[in-house]
Amino acid sequence: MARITMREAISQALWEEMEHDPNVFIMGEEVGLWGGTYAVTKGFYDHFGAKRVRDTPIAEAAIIGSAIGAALTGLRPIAELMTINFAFSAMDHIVNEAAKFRYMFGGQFTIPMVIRTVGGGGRQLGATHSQTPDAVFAHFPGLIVVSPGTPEDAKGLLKSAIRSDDPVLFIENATLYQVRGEVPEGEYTIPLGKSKIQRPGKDVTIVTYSKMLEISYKAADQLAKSGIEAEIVDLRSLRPLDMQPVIESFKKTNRAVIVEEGWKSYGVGSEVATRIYENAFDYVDAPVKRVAQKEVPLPYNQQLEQMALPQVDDVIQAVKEVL
Amino acid sequence: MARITMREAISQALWEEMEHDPNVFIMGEEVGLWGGTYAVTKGFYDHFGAKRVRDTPIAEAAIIGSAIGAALTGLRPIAELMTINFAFSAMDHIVNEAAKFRYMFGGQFTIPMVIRTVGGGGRQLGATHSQTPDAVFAHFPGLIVVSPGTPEDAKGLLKSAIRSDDPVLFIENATLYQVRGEVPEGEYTIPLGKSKIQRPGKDVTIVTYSKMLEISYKAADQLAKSGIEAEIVDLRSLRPLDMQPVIESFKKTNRAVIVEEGWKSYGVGSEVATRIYENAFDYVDAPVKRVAQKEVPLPYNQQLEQMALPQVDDVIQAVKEVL
Amino acid sequence: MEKQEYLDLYYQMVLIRLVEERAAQLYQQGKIGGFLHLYIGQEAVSTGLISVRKPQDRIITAYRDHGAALNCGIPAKEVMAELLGKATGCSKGKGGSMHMLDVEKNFWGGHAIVGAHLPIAAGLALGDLYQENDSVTICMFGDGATNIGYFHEALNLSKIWNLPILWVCENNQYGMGTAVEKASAVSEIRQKAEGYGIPNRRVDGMNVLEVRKNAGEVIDKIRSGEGPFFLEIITYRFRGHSMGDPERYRQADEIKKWQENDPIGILRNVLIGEKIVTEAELDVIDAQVEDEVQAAVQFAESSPDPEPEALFENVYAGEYTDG
Amino acid sequence: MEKQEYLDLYYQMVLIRLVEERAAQLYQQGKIGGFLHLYIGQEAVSTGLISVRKPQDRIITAYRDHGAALNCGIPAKEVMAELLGKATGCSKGKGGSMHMLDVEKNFWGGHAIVGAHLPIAAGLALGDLYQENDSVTICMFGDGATNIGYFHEALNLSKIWNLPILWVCENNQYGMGTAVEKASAVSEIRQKAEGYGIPNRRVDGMNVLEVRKNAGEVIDKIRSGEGPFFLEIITYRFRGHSMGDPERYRQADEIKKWQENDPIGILRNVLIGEKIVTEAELDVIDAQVEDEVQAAVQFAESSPDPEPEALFENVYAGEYTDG
Ligand SMILES: Cc1ncc(C[n+]2csc(CCOP(=O)(O)OP(=O)(O)O)c2C)c(N)n1
Ligand SMILES: Cc1ncc(C[n+]2csc(CCOP(=O)(O)OP(=O)(O)O)c2C)c(N)n1
Ligand SMILES: [Mg+2]
Ligand SMILES: [Mg+2]
Repeated sequence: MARITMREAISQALWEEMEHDPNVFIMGEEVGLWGGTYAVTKGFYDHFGAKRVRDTPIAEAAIIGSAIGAALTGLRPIAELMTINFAFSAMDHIVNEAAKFRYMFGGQFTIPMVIRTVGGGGRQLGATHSQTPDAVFAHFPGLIVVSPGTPEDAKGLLKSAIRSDDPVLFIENATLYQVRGEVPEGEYTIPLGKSKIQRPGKDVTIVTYSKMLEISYKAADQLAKSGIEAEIVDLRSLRPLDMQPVIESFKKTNRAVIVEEGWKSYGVGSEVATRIYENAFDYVDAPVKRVAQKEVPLPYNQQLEQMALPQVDDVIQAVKEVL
Repeated sequence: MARITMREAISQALWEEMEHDPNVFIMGEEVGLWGGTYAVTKGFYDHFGAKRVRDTPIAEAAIIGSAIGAALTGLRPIAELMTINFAFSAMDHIVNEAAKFRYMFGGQFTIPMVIRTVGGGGRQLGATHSQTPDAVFAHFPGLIVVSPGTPEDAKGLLKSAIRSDDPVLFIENATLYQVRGEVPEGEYTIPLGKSKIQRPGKDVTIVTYSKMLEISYKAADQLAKSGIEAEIVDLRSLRPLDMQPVIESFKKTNRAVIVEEGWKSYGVGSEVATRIYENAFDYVDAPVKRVAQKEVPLPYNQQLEQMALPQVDDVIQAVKEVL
Repeated sequence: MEKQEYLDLYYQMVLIRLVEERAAQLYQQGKIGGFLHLYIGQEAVSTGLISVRKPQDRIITAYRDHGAALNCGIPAKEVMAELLGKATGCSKGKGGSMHMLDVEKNFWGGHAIVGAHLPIAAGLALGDLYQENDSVTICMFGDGATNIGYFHEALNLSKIWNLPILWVCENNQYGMGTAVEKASAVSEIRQKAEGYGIPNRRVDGMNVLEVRKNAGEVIDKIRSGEGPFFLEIITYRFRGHSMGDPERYRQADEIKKWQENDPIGILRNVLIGEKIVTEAELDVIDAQVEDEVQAAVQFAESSPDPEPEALFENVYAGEYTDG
Repeated sequence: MEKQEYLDLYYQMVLIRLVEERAAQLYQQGKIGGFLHLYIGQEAVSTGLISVRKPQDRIITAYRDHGAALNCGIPAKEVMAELLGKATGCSKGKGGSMHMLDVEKNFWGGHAIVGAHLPIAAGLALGDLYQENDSVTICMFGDGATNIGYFHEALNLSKIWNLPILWVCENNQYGMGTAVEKASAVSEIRQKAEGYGIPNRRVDGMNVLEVRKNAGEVIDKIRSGEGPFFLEIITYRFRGHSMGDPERYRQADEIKKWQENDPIGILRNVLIGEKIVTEAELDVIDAQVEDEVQAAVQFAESSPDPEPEALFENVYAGEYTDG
C-alpha cells in the first residue's frame, strides 16, 4: 500500500485508464496546458497530447453535449466541469440527454462517459461557487452519481466509472485533494453503486460520503473517547443508492445520524432516512438525525460560512441525541 | 363562488394583476400572438399589447436572466418557461442567480419575479417532455416553489406570487388545466408557503400536491366506501415547506402516505416522510409510505407510461398497507 | 444523375408526404399520442441532403424527424410503429414521434429539446475526427433553434476544432408562432455563421435538386478536411407547428402561396418537363407508396405494445441494485 | 475635457492599482479568502467607460470587479472591507471579491458565473426600456465569456428588442490559460457582433482617453435610441488569472511587452507631455491614494465581522416558516 493524496489517486486513475484504452480522452476547461485547475491532470497534456487532453472553451453545455456525441461514436470521454456549480450551465445535457438517451431510444447504444467535477464549500468562494447539490443530480434515473471520500475509493471508483458503459457523474471535493490515504499498489477497481463500512462500530450508525466522511471520522474518534463506537457507512454512490450496509448496520445499532455537506431539505439525508424507516422500521430506537448545511446560500465571510457548514461538533451532538 | 377551470383561474390571476399593477408584465415563448401554448394567456396580447405580453426567442437562459434584470429595476416580470423540462436550459439563472442574489449581495434589493411553468407526465410526450422534477428546485434556499392543485389555490397563490418580493417558481400541471373547481368571486389572495387540509379525515393522512391531489381525492373517495376516512393535506408549496398541518393531521391519524408524481428517490416524499419522523416520532404507528413515479425516464408508449405514473390504486394499496 | 436516382428522390418525398398524412389521421383517431410535428412541405430538405450522404455519414435532427428517419432508410413500418408506440418501432415504442433513432442506419435522432442536439452533433463529429475516419455529420435544426445558446456553443466548437460537420438550418420562417424576424437579430440566418467564420450558403429548399447539388458540393469539402460548413435552407411547413396549432400567426394566403410551391410538384414538373421520366412512371411510384404506407399502418396497428418488463429495461447498460 | 477630469481619470486608475496591490498582499497574508482576480493592467477599461456614464446608467461586470466597483464610486474602504468579509463591506461581507454590488451607485455586480450576467444586463436594459427612461446599461465581460451560450442569447435579445445597452468585451487575450484563438472561432471578437447585426468597434484599452472617447460617442448613440452597441477593448492583465495561477500559458516577454504599455504610465505621459498637468500634481494624487488605501485597509481590518444572525438574513425578502 502506498500513502498518497486524493489528487494523486484521481490522477493515477485517469493516467492508467488513458494508457489502457486509446478511446479514453479528457476534455474540459483548462485540463490541458494549464494542467487542470486543481492540478489533477498536471503532466497529461505533455504526455498524451492535445488530442487526448482537449482544452475547451468556456461552454459547459457544449462540453457535456459533445462528450455525449463522442460517446455515441464509441469513445470514452471524460468531460470535466471545473466545478459542480457550473454543471447547472450544462444541466439540460446532463439530465435530459445523457441520463435519458439509452432508455428513450430503446437501448440501441451505450453512453460510456464520465463527467468529472468538484463540489463542496468551505473555501470562501461565495454562494455561486460553493455548492454541494449532489442530491439534485441523484434524482434522475439514468445517471450514476459517485462521490468518493478516500483516495483508495476515488481511484478504484473512477477507474470503474471510466470503464462503465453508463454516464457517470463523478463528484470530487476540493478540500479533500490534499488528504492522504492508503491505496493498493497496482491495478484495482471498485464496483460502482456499493456502500462501504469505513469504520466498524456498534453503538450508532453514521451514514455519510465525500468530505463529510472526514468530519464523521473525527466525530467518531472523539466519541470513542467517551466509549461510543460509531459505525461509519460511506455511501460512495448516491445513485444507485446501496442501502444494504446501512440497513445491516442500523439493525445492529438501532440509531443513525446522516451527515451530508449539502442543504438538508430535499437532500441526501432525507432519502437515506426514509429508506431506513422503510426497511428497518422495527429496529428504530430513536428518530434518525440529519446533519447538513444550513438552508442559506453559502456566504463569503469565513465565520458565517463555517456556521453554515456541518461541523464535527454537530455530528457529535446529533449522535448524542439519538443515543 | 364560480365553477371555473384551472386554466381560467390562472388566467384570471394574471389578468387581474396585470390590470392592478402596470409594473407586472409577461414574457416567454408564444405567450403573446399565439396566446400561450396552453392558451392561458389567450386574449392578453390584444388587450395589454406587445410591451406587456412579450414574446421571446427560444432562449430559456435569456428569458430567466432578463426577467431577473428587469426585476432588479423594480418591475414584476412573470417569465414563462413553456414546460419545466426546459427549465434545465435556464437552470443556472434559476438556482445560481435568482435564488442567491438577494442574499449574496447583502440584501440590497428584492427580486420580485415569478417563473410560471408546467410540469407533469401522462400525455405521452416522452422522456424529455414529461418530468416532475419539483424537488430539484425546492432544494435551493432563496427560491420559493409553489405548485397548486385546485383552481382556487392556483388563482390565490399566483396572485400572491406576483405580489411577492421573492423569486417564485410556480409549477402548473398540464393535465389539470381542464379541471374545474369553485373559486371565490372577487379579489382574494392566498399566502405562499402554507399547506392546507383539502379533505378532512381521521384514519390516515395523505400528503400530496398538484396533480396528485386529484388522484388522492379519488383514492379517498374509494376508501371512504370501505369506511376509511383519509385526511388529505395539500402542500401547495414545496419551499417553504409548511409541515404544521401535516404533523397535526398525523398526530391524529398516526399513519401517512405521501403521493407525488415525480421520481421517488430524492423526491418530495422523502423530505416529508423524514420530517414526519423528526416531528412526530412518538405518533408513528406504521412506516410512512411513499407513492411516486417509477425510477425510469417516462416512456412514450401509453401503457408503459401509465405503469410508471402513480395511480389511484397505488394510493389505495399504500393506505391499506399503513393501516 | 441516373434516372433511378431521380425516381428515388421522388419516391422518398412521396413516401414522407403520405406517411405524414396518414400519421395526421391516426393522430386524429387518437392512435398516436403526444406531440406530432409533420414534415409536410419540407420534404425536399432532408431528402436532398440525405440523398448524397455516404453510409458512414451521421444524420441528426430535431423532433420534426419522420422525414429524416425515412430518408435514412428506417422502414415506414418501423416509423409508423414508433408513432403508435409499439415494440416494433425503431425506438421500441419508448421514443415516439419526437425521438426516433436507428444506430444501424446511422440516424442519431430525433431530439425534442430545441437546439440541444447541436452540441451532441459536434460530439459525433469530434468522435469521427478522433478516430480519423472520413465520416461527415449532418445536423439539421430549425430557424428558431438558432437563438438558443446551444447553437452558439456548438458552432464555435465546430470551427475551433475544424470538425467534419454540416450545419443545416431548415428555415421554415417560423419557430412555432414566432416569425424569424421577431426572434432572430438577423433574418438571413446564414449571416450567423459569419460570426464564427464558417463558410455558408443559402439554398432554395423547395427544390430537392438544388438541395442535393449544394449538399453534395459542401459535403465533399467537409470530407476533404475543410471543416464545418453552414447551409441555410429556405422552406415552409404547410401544416401547423404540431397538431392543434391555432395558427394565429400566419395568413391563409401566405400558406397558399407556398403550397403552390409544393416540393413534390416541383420535382414532378422537372422530371416530366425535362422528359427524364414519364407521368405514368411517377404514378406507379405513387401507387407503390400508397401500398407501402398502407402496409406500414397495418403492421403498426397489429404490432404488440412493449412487454411490461420493458418499462425497466435500458435505464442503464450495467446491472446495479438500488434499494 | 477639463483638467479636473484628467486628474480624476488618473486618480481612479492609481486607486484601482493600489487597492489591487494591497489586496494581493492581504491575500498572501491569509486575510482575504476565496478567489481574488486582480484588475491590474486593465484599469483604463473600466475607468474610461465609467467616466462617461451618467448616474442613471447601470454598470454590471464579471468577477474581476474591483475596478468597476471603485469607478462607480464605492469607497475603497467598503471594497476593502468586502474583500475581508466584513459587515461594513459593500455586500455586507457575504459576497467577497467576486460579488460586489451597490444599488445606490447603480453598480449591479460582480458576477462569478462566466457570461451569466449578460442576460441579466439585457434585463436591466429591458427594465429601462419598459419604464421609458433614458438609462443605458454598460455590461462588461471577458473574451472567454463570448463562447458561452449566455452571450449569444443576450446579444440576440438586445438586438431584437433594441435595448439601450453597451456590450463591452474586455479582451485581455486569455480566459484563464486559454488564448483567444484557441477558444473562439474568431479572434477579432468584434466580429461576433456582426452575427447579430450589432454595430461595433475595436478600441485600444491601454489608453484611457481612447476608451473614454469611444465610450462617450457610442453611449450617446445608445441613449438616443439606436439600440445596442458592441465594444471590443484590447487589454491585458499583468498578473495571473487569480492568485495562484501557475502561468504556464504565456511567456515572460509577452507580459513584459504589455507591461511597458502600462495604462497608468501612458496617461501620465500624455498628461505631462501635453502639459495638462505637472508631474508634481500627479505625485500629490499618488500620495493621496496611498493614504486613502492605507485608511481603507485600516478601516477594513478594524471592521467587525457580520453578526451571527446575518447568516439567516436576506435569504428571502418575505417572512415564511419552513418546518
Ligand atoms: C429548449 C426548448 N424550448 C422550447 C421548446 C418548445 N418548442 C418545441 S418546438 C419549438 C419551435 C422550434 O422552432 P424551429 O427551431 O424553427 O423548428 P420548426 O418547428 O420550425 O421545425 C419550441 C419553442 C423546446 N422543445 N425546447
Ligand atoms: C460558467 C463558468 N464556467 C467556468 C468558470 C470558471 N472560470 C472563472 S473565470 C474563467 C475565465 C474567464 O475568462 P474571461 O471571460 O476572458 O475573463 P478574464 O478572467 O480574462 O477577465 C473561468 C473559466 C466560471 N466561473 N463559470
Ligand atoms: Mg422553424
Ligand atoms: Mg480574458
